Amino acid sequence: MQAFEKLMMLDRRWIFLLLIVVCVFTYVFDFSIPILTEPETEAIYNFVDSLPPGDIVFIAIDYDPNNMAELHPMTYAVVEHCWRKELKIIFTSLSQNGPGMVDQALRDLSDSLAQDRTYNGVEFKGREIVRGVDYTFLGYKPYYAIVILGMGQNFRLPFSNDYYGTPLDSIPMMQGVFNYDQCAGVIDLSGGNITDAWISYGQGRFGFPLFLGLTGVMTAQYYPYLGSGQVKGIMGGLLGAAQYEELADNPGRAKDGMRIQLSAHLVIILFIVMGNIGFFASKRRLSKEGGA
Amino acid sequence: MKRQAPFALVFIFGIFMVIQFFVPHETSENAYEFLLDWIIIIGIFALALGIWSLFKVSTEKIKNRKEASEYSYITLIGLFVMMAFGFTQRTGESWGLYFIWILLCCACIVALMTMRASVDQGKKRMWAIGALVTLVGAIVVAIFDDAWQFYFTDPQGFENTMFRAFFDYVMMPILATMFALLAFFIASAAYRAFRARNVMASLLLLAALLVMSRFNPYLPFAEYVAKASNWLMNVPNLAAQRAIVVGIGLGIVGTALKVILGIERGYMGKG
Amino acid sequence: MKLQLLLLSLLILMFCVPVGAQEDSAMVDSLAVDSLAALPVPAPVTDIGLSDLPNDHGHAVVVEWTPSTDDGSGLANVVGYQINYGLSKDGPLDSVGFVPSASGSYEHVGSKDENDRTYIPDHTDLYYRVDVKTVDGRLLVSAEVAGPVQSSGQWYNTGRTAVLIAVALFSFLTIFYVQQAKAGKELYIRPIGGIEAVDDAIGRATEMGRPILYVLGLGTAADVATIASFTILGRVAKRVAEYQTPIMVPTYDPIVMTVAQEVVKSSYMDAGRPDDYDEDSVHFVTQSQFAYVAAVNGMMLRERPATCVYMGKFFAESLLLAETGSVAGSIQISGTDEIAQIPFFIVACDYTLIGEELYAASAYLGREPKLLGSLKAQDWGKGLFVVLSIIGIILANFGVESFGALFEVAD
Amino acid sequence: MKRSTYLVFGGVVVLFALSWIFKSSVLEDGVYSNVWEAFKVTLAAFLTLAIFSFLYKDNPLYKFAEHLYVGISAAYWMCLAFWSTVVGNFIPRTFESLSAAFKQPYQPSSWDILGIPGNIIYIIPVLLGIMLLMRLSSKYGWLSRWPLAFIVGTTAGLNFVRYLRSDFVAQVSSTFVPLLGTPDSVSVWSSFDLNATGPVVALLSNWVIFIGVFSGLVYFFFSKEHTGWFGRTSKVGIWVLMITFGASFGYTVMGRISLLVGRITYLFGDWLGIVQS
Repeated sequence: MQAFEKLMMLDRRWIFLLLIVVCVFTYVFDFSIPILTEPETEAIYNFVDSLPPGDIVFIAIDYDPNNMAELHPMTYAVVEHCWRKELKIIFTSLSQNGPGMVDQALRDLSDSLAQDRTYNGVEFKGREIVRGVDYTFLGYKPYYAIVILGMGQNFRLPFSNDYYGTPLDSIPMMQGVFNYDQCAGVIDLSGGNITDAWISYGQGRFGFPLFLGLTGVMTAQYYPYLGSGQVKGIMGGLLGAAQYEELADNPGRAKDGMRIQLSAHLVIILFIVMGNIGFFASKRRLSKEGGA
Repeated sequence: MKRQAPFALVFIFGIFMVIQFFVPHETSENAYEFLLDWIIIIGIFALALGIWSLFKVSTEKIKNRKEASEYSYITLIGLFVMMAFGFTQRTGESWGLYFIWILLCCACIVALMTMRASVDQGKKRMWAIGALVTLVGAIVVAIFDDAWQFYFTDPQGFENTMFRAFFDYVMMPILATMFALLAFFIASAAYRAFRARNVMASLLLLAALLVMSRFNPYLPFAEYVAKASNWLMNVPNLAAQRAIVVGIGLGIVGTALKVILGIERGYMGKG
Repeated sequence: MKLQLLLLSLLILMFCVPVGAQEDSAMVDSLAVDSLAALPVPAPVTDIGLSDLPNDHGHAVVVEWTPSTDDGSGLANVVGYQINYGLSKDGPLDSVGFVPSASGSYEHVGSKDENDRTYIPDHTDLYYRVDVKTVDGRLLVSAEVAGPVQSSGQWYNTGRTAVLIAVALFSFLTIFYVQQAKAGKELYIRPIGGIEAVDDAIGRATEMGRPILYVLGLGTAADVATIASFTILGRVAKRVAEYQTPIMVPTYDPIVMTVAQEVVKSSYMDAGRPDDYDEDSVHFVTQSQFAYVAAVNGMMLRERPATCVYMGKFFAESLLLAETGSVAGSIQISGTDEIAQIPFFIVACDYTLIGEELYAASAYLGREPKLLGSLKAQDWGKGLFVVLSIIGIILANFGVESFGALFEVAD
Repeated sequence: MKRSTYLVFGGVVVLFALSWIFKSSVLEDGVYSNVWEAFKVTLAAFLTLAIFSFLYKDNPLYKFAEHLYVGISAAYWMCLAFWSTVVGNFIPRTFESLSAAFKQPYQPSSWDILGIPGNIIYIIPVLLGIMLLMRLSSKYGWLSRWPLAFIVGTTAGLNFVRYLRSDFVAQVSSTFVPLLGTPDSVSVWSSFDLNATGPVVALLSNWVIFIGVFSGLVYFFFSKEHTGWFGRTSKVGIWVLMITFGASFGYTVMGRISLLVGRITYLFGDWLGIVQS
């Protein structure tokens, strides 16, 4: 019986120790955990997966470095998937510090795409990603609502040149591409209000299929748009990113993060359960003693 | 007069701010902006008082040789060095005698503090001389070294790379680590408090467990756990928040009104 | 057949090759521009109406117009409208704003500062013109210049009447119940767990011969939560002075420090022990959130207070403080109006005042009837809230939305 | 200080030196900068470990980091306040000569009182500030209450109306949700879905919100005894509060673990270089 009371009165330093050991262990040693996918994320994956090569996907990278931890893995997973499927991508960044995010992702992803990889049993040859052929980065412009509306008419209205100063008309993949009508859909990865503008000004007026990648705290409040059909799919936080990585069979930072999160959560739950076992056991003993 | 005048001031300015809310005219807006500016300016004087208080408490600790008083030297040195970085600037490529100046100043502070703390008269005199010598040294260096200057002319302020480095490599890591301690404390708090002692504690425990398991793939019905915790965060959470917000709002309003009307005087120690 | 195939593939080649080649792409885009330039001219806007922006400080004008007939229908080539203004009808007009298509109004809000670029003079004639911008980026200058109009500031914001009524009602209720309380009417106040505990906790500290730590949180003197906390500090300090138990009040904000010093000093005087007051018991630490926490945590483990009281505004540090306090073996009483932090205090502290209870506590601790009077007014406020909500819900079920509009407040 | 303290510090200094030397040799590029870079990275890592050591118990290393942090941060905020508020805001509006000395554009006021420029009004807060400093004198200490009264009065007035608006008037209309049925509730049972999107769940959620708000407010009633139906409602209220407190606690855990991962990444990636981040 003494053991149960010990379970209840454990020195908190044991918890600290176990937590740090588990976190460091799961951080340093790579192993995979199953990620349960949800239909909201599957919708985005299936959308990208079902497109024929050569189709254009519009990806808006509307987040700042402070939301990087959650949203950057989504960018990596989605863009890699698109390019492996030989889709073309138009990027914009309507958040002020967003272009830096796009730059970094493009550099890393070009390296990754150069290698041969196998995803979901399908072998993909490495290839070179060419600016202007595989993607166009339009860059940043202030007043996102007006930019979103303007792009609905013609991308050339807000962005006559791309981020690197090339006129859109001289970019090969932009030939005959005027507005959202020529894109298969829009994926907005955002950590703020820009999402609302994409829903009301973008999807609301131009009717393109809209998919969202959001930070964990934002996710809950956008679920109603799924029900109303305005949004076709949502990735929520690190969890959503991990789900996409799972679906695309491309484990990356999000799955790493989730591995640590899961084991840390399990440690905490384990201690809660232990505390309660100790609590009930000692209560029973006390009531027995009281009865006797 | 001494007692009543402040409460009259509270009343006048309180009522003024209430009326101002309903008057959109330029004059009222200007007055509003002025008052908010004033608070900030008074805050500067208060900050001086604050730094004085920190300084005084630290020196008192050293003087009274309280437990861990030696560490107060570190506070004072950190305080001074960072302040020095905030008010000086390198003029050329090299730092010149800048760091020697910093060291001399630190030595001066240490000498002054130790002088205050020492009981023995002879030792006191010795430390006083030490402080004087280092002070003179620091002044000489400050006058004759051209590699850096006190800059009361540069509006940009934080041009000093040392200021930046201290911020990035001392303040930020400590801040981030203090914040990261929360990961441990949230675990120990959960262990300690989440016991099903009664209905309320059980509800707290169950809700927390449910939400914490929302992405656990090993759980049966994992899909429904995720959905249920989403719903929990969306619906009952909204209801509770609204009830609390309305309560807090009324509490703030009630307290503010009592303060304006002079019913509540506890904040001036008159309860 | 073979010849035909060959011809066809030749034809396809002819079309494909230029697209890939660099120099020929220019041809393609000139084609695109030509086709855009060929778009016909959309109709201009009509019926430009100008008025002073109501309920503001002046320096602002509302421009309204009927959108072009080619906006969304007809030629459907309007992308937006550019609004221009000037001080004379014939003089040059400056562009002040752009709105996307399908909108029919624009609020031209300028600065009230003369030196500002966007300054709009009050009580001066202003003229406006609305130009149409087309899909291909052309700006079609409209012939119609509307005006004059004058902007001016108002002395009452009609959009805030709902708040004015609430202010009047609440002030009346508070004064009414305070008067009743003064007249000696008994007011029932339900017990609040955390507050009852304060006295016991002070007694415990005295028995153990250990100090009491009072943390005012990260609020400034501008936060009402901090003001409420000052009141509680006053009561605690008075009790502490009577028991001659040491109190420690590390502060985060220098103004809060000065007020807290005043509060504690007065409490010691009221308790008849002005000589026991130590100015340094209330001291400033630093204005950096986590440095403050680091220092307070260190203080807890070194001084081992018997009781820790956390009242006021708290942020991420709430759990850091409360867990360290529990390591130090202190009884902990907390109260905050920061909703996100209440769960952590609930979990880690012995007693927690939830939201409004913090404000009630300051009245409750004193047991002064006139302070309790305002609690009654607060309860009426909550009752009113419930009644209005039920009316609104019933009306919402019948599809009546206008009731909700009564509670909308202008910015 | 105890002998063990000196030993601890000595050991840490040796370790620090070793780490510094090692790190400088690993880093490339110019000679001067990599020694300095290595110093900064090592310092940050040791301060990180010093703070973590608090988890075991209060110790000399933690005390060192804590006191250093307090001093530096106090000075940091002071410098920030001086340069941004005094130099950036106050001086340009008041003294032409001083703003020239600080190379700030002088901003004269656009209006005047009887020929005196409006900027003169900034004398008042300075006077109030000086009155605040009077608290250091025992004789005129009472004067320091005036500026405090000014601040408390102004902010109380400010908060009174603003909270009445945002936390009361504006909240009323947000509870106006239909409880009997949404207009499109024809296919009520066909799309039962827990995501709070199906009509049934939407309606159920509306009920939960209504009951939650109502019973929560009842819990906060102070002037009525919580007995009978009132007591039962208030009990429901506190239950709803507890459920949501538990849920938000559980929800926050993830973010806090991320912070820890951030520090682990720093220690193992940036400092030790064991794991590539």
